[in-house]
Amino acid sequence: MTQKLVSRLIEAIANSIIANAEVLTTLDQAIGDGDHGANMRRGAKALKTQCDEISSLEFAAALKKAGTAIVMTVGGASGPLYGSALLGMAKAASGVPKNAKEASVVVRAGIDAVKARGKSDAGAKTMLDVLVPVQSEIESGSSIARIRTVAEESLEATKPMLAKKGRAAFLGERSIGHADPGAKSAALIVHAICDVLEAQ
Amino acid sequence: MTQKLVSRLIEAIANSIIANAEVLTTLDQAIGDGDHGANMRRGAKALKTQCDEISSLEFAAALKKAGTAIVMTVGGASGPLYGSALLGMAKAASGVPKNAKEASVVVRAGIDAVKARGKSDAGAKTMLDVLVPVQSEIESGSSIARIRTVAEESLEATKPMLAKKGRAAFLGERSIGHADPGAKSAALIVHAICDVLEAQ
Amino acid sequence: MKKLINGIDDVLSESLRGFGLAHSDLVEVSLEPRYVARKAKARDGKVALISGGGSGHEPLHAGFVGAGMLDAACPGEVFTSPTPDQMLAAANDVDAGGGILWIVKNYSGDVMNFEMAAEMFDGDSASILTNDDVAVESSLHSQGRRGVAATIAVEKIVGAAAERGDDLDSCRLIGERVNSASGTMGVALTSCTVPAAGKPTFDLGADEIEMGVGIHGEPGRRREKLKPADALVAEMVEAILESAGADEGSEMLAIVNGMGGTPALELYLIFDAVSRECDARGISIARSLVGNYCTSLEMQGFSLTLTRLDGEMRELWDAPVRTAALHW
Amino acid sequence: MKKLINGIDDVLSESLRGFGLAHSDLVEVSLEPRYVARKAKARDGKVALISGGGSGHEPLHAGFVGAGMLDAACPGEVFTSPTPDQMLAAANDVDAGGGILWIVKNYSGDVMNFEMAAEMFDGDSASILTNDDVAVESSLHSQGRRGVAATIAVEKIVGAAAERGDDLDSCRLIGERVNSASGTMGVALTSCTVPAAGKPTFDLGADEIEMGVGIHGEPGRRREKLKPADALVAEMVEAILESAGADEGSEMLAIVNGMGGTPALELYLIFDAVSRECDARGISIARSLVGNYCTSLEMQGFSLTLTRLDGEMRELWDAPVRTAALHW
Ligand SMILES: Nc1ncnc2c1ncn2[C@@H]1O[C@H](COP(=O)(O)OP(=O)(O)O)[C@@H](O)[C@H]1O
Ligand SMILES: Nc1ncnc2c1ncn2[C@@H]1O[C@H](COP(=O)(O)OP(=O)(O)O)[C@@H](O)[C@H]1O
Ligand SMILES: [Mg+2]
Ligand SMILES: [Mg+2]
Ligand SMILES: [Mg+2]
Ligand SMILES: [Mg+2]
Repeated sequence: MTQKLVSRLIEAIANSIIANAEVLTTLDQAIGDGDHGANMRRGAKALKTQCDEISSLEFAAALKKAGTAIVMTVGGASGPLYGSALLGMAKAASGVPKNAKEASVVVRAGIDAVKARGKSDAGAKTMLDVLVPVQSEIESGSSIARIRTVAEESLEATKPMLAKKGRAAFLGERSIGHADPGAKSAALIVHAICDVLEAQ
Repeated sequence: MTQKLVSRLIEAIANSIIANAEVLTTLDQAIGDGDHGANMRRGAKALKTQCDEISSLEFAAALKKAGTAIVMTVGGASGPLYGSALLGMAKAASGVPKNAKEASVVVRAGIDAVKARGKSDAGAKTMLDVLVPVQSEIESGSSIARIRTVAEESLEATKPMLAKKGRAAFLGERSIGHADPGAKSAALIVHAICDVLEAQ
Repeated sequence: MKKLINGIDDVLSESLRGFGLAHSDLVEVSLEPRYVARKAKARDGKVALISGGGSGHEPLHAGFVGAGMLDAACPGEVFTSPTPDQMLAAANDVDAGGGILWIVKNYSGDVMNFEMAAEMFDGDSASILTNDDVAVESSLHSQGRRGVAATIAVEKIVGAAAERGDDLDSCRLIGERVNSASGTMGVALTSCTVPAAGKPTFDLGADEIEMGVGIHGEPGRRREKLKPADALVAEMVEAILESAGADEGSEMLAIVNGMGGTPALELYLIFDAVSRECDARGISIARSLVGNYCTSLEMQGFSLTLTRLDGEMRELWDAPVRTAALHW
Repeated sequence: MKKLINGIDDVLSESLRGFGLAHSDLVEVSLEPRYVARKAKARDGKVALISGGGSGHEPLHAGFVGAGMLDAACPGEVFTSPTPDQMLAAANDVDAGGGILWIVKNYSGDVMNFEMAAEMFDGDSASILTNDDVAVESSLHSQGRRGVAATIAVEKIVGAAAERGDDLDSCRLIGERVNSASGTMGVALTSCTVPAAGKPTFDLGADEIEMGVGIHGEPGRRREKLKPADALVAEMVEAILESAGADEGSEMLAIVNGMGGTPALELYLIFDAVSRECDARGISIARSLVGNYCTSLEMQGFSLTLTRLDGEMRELWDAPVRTAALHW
């Protein structure tokens, strides 16, 4: 059961990232350094390569292995951040979460790890601006459709924001008007997870 | 008399070169290295600066001073070539040539100096392809109108030629189809001299 | 995109292998994980200096590995910070018992990856964060300034301090002193193109420049019309001195750094302008570098770094160095 | 045209002045007439090496002035050979009684101007004409091949021979030996722009290269589609060895020379490809240079030079050198 779920999640997330790598790059060219697509694709490929090995593990161990793979292959800012998210989730998880409440606790631990690693929080025009509101929806037991909507809305909401963290922060006012690349990759991941859960 | 003529010649030649520097550059960009306009302009400016001094001299001394100015300011291939032409003419001249016959002897000496300096002759797609036929016309006492026509025709005739000397020679077949920049500057000089003589 | 490459995924490995072959007297290159280490091991007890960051800034950092400067460098993908496994492997290789000093340019990716490596490393380590780029000041946001070409001054001067026997903490302190005494500002005439992206990072009009550009092509203070070299230099010197401070009589290290695509002819012309600008302010250039040191792939443009030297810093700058890119 | 300059007519003087300021420990710069001479006078009786040529190829030649290499360099306007007054003034300045050796790249302008200087110079002099560019062979015309990056090998090796006390004729002979043992071929990905011309010397399509390009942007063998680095290198090595000759077991000096606008990342990748290509042919690269040495302003592209080294040439290559651009 865990095995199938983990491998489906890896496939869905990795494929979506690979298919959208160019979109991520274009966003990062506007307000960053143009490598977010390549970075995330590298991580996605590493996950696919290690998919069998990862999905043979217990859920928490799988999260830890996936997090380590991300940390060791992605680099940039997104590598340690998404890696820390998975490692943080691994610490909080025991088995596969049995309900939204349990899931929200694990996800919150991942988000706290991102905040600690990035010394940041929602509002700085980063991936956290998608991850934090999505976690709230999970915590309040929202539907998958609602979670998708919130992911899109909060991605959209990064456009008018002034970046305070990451490379985009160096742009000051000029960061306004563009969606954050990390927020976009976070939204892609949320949708990919939703796809898998809906197909269960 | 000599003084006026020399200063008129310098003004006419230098102004024509300066006005056409871009044309020379464009031709040199096609089959050379794109500096013929700048080179010739530098020489023209030096002549204008030294115009009073040069035209205060006897004809032969004036030619020598002008040749030295060209050699010391132009550089490239055209500097030593046009410089040697003037220095060669200086050696052959005594006073201002009194007729076409005398003029043709002086001009021939200049052309011989170009051939010796450049180890070349007409037919290699260079300035000599204008200078040599023009000298023949002077030698046979042709009219100024005829000399102008020959200058234009022989310039035109460099287009289908395969370059064998100068930078254009490195192009081999690809030099075919473009007029030679040095042939163009030579034609400009011929026309400028004709202008002065016609106005006498 | 026109690049001298084979497959896009092989760019970095092939280039690193070439670097190792060309400088086999000075360095050893590990391709898995990627790092470049000194060939001649440092003496026991020396503090080991490790730097790193995204590739595309060559010779930074691998070109500064060797006696008197870095012990190892960790190159990430182009414009992407390296990963902690690289830093760990490099640290375990070059650790000589005196501890590891991480020299990190202030970008969130570099900071976080080096931080993770430091957490994983079994042994003493400390880090220096360079943040010399005065183009983008920190008031607006919380990221702080970017680390750029003054990192070279830090690596050279701290490298000499480590070589003469300074301990980890002294090395860190002198590095921070150099960083605080430095300011840098860059300008771009053209964009660079990241191989994996395949298209220019930004577009500039035929007569436009990006004043204050970052070394990854990040925007700077503003986009404007190209100005004469003297005017560019005057603005940059003003901005740097305003931030880094310099009184009349200060002795400076000046680095006129090509962004990768700028002819040397122009870089020396810029250095002439910098000299005149400093002269006019009663500031003297005691030491200088002119050339490509901290590049942005094929970008045309340059950065100017001014570091106020004290006696000790100047002495350490002058100490022998033997690397691919600096040698005296 | 985007350049870091002030007035177009001042480019060269300002750049030379900057060069002189940046390297005041090594050279002295004369602006009128223009030449760069060693700061430390050579010992009495040493053959003095003078080179020169159009500017825009920096560090060639001024960057090679100093102990162990050139005594003086005469920079002409951009891509235009210098004038005899420059060469004469330089010769009179650096003449140490051993005679002058003119090192001249084979372009009609350079040849004629140096020839005029030699005619005017009161004293012994001889000259070496470099013509290593195999892209354009001499069969078609009478100009001969172009002199390009092997000139650096000639200047370095002959510089060391002069330093050890070889006389004028021996210096000339060893220079000719180096030149004959060398072949070079270049490729351009983009054009350069001469400041005075204001527009690119040639136009290349977005996916086109000029194979066999000259260092002034002169056309080469043909215009074609960009190929992978390995394919470019294979063709160039083939062309060079065909012309310069090399048997299995030959020891080579390899110069991977950036044209001015090429990232170092790519140059090292090219060096890796060259190493593999030579390995496959049983030829070893005993010495190498990778970097910008004989450039064409901001042109992107590179040239490859291979010089078959004999024992004496290798020893002279290894002899100490102390110039702005080469130092060991
Ligand atoms: N301190 C931080 N906290 C949270 N997210 C961050 C932080 N710094 C960067 N990010 C996220 O990382 C994204 C950029 O990732 P990427 O382009 O892969 O790395 P880099 O910025 O090093 O090139 C940003 O769009 C942003 O969402
Ligand atoms: N050996 C030669 N003999 C005669 N004319 C020559 C020779 N070499 C070059 N030229 C002339 O010089 C012209 C080029 O001059 P210029 O562009 O000023 O110098 P460079 O070729 O050194 O850049 C050519 O177009 C050709 O007419
Ligand atoms: Mg990025
Ligand atoms: Mg020319
Ligand atoms: Mg990055
Ligand atoms: Mg020329």
